[in-house]
Amino acid sequence: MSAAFVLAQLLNGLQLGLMLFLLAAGLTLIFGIMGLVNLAHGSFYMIGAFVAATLQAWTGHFALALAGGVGAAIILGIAVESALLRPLYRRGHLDQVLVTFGLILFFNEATRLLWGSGGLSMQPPAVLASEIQLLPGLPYPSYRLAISGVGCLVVVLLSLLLGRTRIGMLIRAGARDHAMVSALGVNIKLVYSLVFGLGAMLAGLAGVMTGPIIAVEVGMGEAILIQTFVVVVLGGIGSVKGSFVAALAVGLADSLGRAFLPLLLGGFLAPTTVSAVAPAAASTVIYLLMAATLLWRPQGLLGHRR
Amino acid sequence: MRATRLVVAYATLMLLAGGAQAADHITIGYSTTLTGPLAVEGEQMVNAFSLALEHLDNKLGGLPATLVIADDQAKPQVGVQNAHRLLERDKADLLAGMLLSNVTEAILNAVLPEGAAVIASGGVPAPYAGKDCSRNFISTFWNTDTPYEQIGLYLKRQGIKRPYVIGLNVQPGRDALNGFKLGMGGEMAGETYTRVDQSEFASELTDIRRVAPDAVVWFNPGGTGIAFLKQYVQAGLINSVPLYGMTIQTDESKFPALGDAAIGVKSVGNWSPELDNDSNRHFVAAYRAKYGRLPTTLGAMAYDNALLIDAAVRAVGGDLSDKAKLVAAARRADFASVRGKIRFNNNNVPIQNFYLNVVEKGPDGVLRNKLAATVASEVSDPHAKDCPLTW
Amino acid sequence: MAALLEVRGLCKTFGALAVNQSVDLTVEANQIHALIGPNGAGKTTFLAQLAGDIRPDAGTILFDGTDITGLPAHRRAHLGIARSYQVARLFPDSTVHDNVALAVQACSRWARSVGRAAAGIGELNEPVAALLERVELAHRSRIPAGILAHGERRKLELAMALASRPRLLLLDEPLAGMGVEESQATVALLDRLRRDAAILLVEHDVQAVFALADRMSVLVFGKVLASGDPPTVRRNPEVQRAYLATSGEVPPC
Amino acid sequence: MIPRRLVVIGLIFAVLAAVPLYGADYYTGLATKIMIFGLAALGLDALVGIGGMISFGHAAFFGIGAYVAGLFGKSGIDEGLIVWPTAIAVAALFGAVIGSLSLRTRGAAFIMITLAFAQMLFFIAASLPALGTSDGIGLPHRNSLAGHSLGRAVDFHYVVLLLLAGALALTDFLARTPFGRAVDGIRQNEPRMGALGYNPTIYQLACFIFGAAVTGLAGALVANLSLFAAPDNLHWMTSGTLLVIVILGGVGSLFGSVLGAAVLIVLEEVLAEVTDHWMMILGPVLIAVVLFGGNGLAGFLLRRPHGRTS
Repeated sequence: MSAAFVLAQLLNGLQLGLMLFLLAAGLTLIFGIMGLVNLAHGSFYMIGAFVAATLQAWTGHFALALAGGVGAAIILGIAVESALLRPLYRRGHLDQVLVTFGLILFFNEATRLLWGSGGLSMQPPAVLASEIQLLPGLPYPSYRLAISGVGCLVVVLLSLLLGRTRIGMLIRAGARDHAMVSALGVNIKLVYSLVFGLGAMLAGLAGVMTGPIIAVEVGMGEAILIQTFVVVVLGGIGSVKGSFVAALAVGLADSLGRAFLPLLLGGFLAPTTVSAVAPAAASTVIYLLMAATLLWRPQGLLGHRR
Repeated sequence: MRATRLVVAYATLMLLAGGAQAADHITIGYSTTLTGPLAVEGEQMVNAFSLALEHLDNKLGGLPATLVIADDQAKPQVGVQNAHRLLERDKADLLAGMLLSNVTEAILNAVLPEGAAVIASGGVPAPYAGKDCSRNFISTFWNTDTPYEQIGLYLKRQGIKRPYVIGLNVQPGRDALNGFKLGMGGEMAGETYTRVDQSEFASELTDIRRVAPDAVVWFNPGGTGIAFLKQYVQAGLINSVPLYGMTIQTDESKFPALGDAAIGVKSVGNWSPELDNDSNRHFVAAYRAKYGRLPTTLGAMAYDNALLIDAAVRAVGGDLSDKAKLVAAARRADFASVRGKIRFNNNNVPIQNFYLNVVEKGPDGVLRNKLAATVASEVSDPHAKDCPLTW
Repeated sequence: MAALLEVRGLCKTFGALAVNQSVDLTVEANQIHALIGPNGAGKTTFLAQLAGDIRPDAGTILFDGTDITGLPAHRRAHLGIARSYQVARLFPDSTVHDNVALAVQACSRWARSVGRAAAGIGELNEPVAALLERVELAHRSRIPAGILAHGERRKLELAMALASRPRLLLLDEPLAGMGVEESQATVALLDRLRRDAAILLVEHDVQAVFALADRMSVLVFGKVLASGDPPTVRRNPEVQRAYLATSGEVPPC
Repeated sequence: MIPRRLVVIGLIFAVLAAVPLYGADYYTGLATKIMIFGLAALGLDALVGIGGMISFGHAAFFGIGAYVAGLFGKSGIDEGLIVWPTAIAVAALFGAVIGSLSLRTRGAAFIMITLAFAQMLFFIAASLPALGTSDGIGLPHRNSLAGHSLGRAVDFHYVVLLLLAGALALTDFLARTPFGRAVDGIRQNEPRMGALGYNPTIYQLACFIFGAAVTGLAGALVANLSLFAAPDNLHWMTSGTLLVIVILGGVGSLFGSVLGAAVLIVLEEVLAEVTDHWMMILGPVLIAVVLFGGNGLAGFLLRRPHGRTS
């Protein structure tokens, strides 16, 4: 097994982790600040991808598609927040779960009605369509590197926003202690809309960025949503930093699990047993990681006891 | 007590009336998937089946036909519930359609013991192609391992030595790859199964690069298959390691989502829009005129499904009471399949030809599958020998 | 005689805010010890640490000679510490009777019973009736606690705190929101309770405090300013300056 | 006078008992399905409505029960008196493990963790060839009961009816015992219960295990209904469906689960025949019920502020 192989697998894990972070960052803030369980977060991811794919098909420009997809996610996010979710902040989690579950059904079906059930195609921008030679013996798709780059950029911008601006500090304080925001006497409705819009924007961005490498299809949001939940719980609810660490951990665990578990099991099991057991084992890695972390720190890696 | 006597009287009446009696009407209970990611395939099936009915003046074997469609949501339990509703409430004379083999298996488990007839066009569950084959069940399609066995035989002839197999971790996926190994023989360079909701294949593709096989054989007919194919192309592997799968993974219904990533992909199937026979030309032209695009393999199978029922009902003279007789008539039926003349094996699965298709972009800029070669002729599926039925 | 409750060097900070700074406090058995101080002095946080709802950053809590600093709330309850809350939420969906029944069964052998319906267990229901009688809520026993008036909730809190026959009662403003008559009756009740249990009383009603307390401590900005019998504390110039003089006779609640 | 709650419950069971007398097997099967999902949701209502624990992974236990029945069926054991108690026990065992881990958290984290555990089981079931991967495990035929065949839809219907009635009576009784009241108290005010001397986690865990066991039985029955244990039984959409049933029926009302199941299943049947896009109608209906529905059907029928107020 070459170093290039291991390195490539690490890059794969990092890239998956950064995508998960884009979804988890918004989700953890929404959980933390508003106490809102938002199952429909994946819908913004889906809508972003669908709008972007449509725009790309019309105009042929990736940048336009990116702007449109992210914009659509923001608009939809703010609309949903102000129209439907606002009355839910004071209600229990149960109501929130049910309403956002209903939203998933609605958005999925509405998307199918608008775009059909066949899914859409999205291409990477022409300059990023090929692979590049990272190291001798390590070719890597350049678009995947671009995804990682965008992920890193968001990490930096988000940490600046949360760490250096007044509104960012308010958001952080509020995510850590729900009572803090109202105590500080800011316009709470505005903060909520802002945070929700930010979350929807990041989810939409993730949808647009992954669009060219996956199938843009109805239901794409749910598959990734549950991994995102694992990230949020693992990192600690309300902690963006925690989400970042957890996203990378989950991304690496998932990628490396799929890459190395079969090889590892192959060391002492028959090939037929490996092909039977390895897929099941690899798909439980991230959940075992979560269970182990919770035994040790119920509040998550960087979460606060609440 | 009175009720019992009434029933007895009714039964006697029926016995007296008995024997062959032509029905004046036929109801088809059509079960397929119309929600979720597979809806796109289900819609093709319904389109093609309806088109066939149109061509037959809404009659099957001369009987005015009613089509009752049910969506199984790709769930076995919903499929079973639908089957009961179609048979008991809607009084369907037979069930048709069927898409996913695991849903079909659940439905067959539930309705065959009750004596219902199923004349389907979907994937045949391996047990029902083999030891559990039934006199009441027939399909116009295949069981998934058959095309993959043919891919294996084909690649062996092409001199491939170290193939890498990657399949969706579902039963048809395991059947398919086992079928391939059966045809290919020998060792695989690698074997991987992927999660049903997995849309990120970087790990697996990196592994393929490490192993450097001389061909990759894939099974992933759902939405995640589209992701796999796109990532395979983006990783540059498509130029260095040829990729083979079955045609329904890369046909018309997938082109909108695949885009140009599909160009050059090779696949093996039992049908092509380019097959040169009267029935196929008529079907393809009419489908294109009505729906604005080429039909898919599953659409073609559904069209055959309707033609097969038509021929069978005609053969039994409209007597729908004996279901086994109806299915027996179907397997012998002389019908104008879009695949040319086909016949059925003892397990009621077609003996058919297999073709190599390659996706290319036509001069009009539209993607299509080009019929490149005939891979094998008159192929029996590997399960037929396990089926105890003789005819 | 050893002290029933002995607190040494208790510290608790929230972020940059030191809520309790090395608090020492001793409560003798069968005494009423009043804890007074202006709003935000850290009294409720202090009680919460004694009851086990909040974990202190440093310091030890000894109850009857046992170190209970790390014990969870329910274990302390079983040792004989009962608590009433400043903001009484109770169990709003349950009836007044069932609220007290929950408190009665908590430390009884019935706590985890699944053998009989609770309504039919005399051993649980008789003490409930007696407790409700004692706090003068018997007539309200069949209505949901969520619709009680404020003063009535305080009484219910008290009844529930008494249900486990505790040796130490931690009462957080038991008189808040009560009318004059109710207030007097409750003071009389607390006075009688002294025979059964020690009481650590957080209360803003200074008249009541001076009427009841055997000893008192003054907590200001998280520190104990003075401790002793009421006349001594009253004369303490620091206390007068920091608390009594600045905020008037009766601080608002 | 008989309490209105008992009258309503009596009417529900009378209707369910009457279905096979008037309907074809298809309707009987539909009514059986309603009862089985009602039973599964009853287990969840014990958690949500009485224990205040919102599990979004309750399908785990539904699936476990189904797979137990499937594995027994595969190995040729079809005596319900063996299969069903085993399904209950295995579901309870998994409930103990998942519950004790999940109960280290509360609120939103609890919701997500239960969801994640259920997904983990889903992937194990969907990937292991020994469990049939996507095909699941077929049952050759229905379980028998003390040697009597339940092959006829009607017989199975009445057995399910009895089991449902028994489970409902048991849950209702347990809710009224001191233990049940303590669990209810923890739902209302957990810190207060701690101060009174209750260890909340123990009570909640016991409630979690009970709910898992009830739903596990429902799982074994659903496998009998469709002669199939499928990964779908474990899927998070099934968890969502169970929660929807609980809400529709009225949280904490227990018997409301049957009503919720009836409404959802009938609605699904009717809407699916009207349009393929029925989820587009169901979604907003759900949202409307939550936002404006009060406490579900039970709340509507009993017209009281809260289902469990005695």
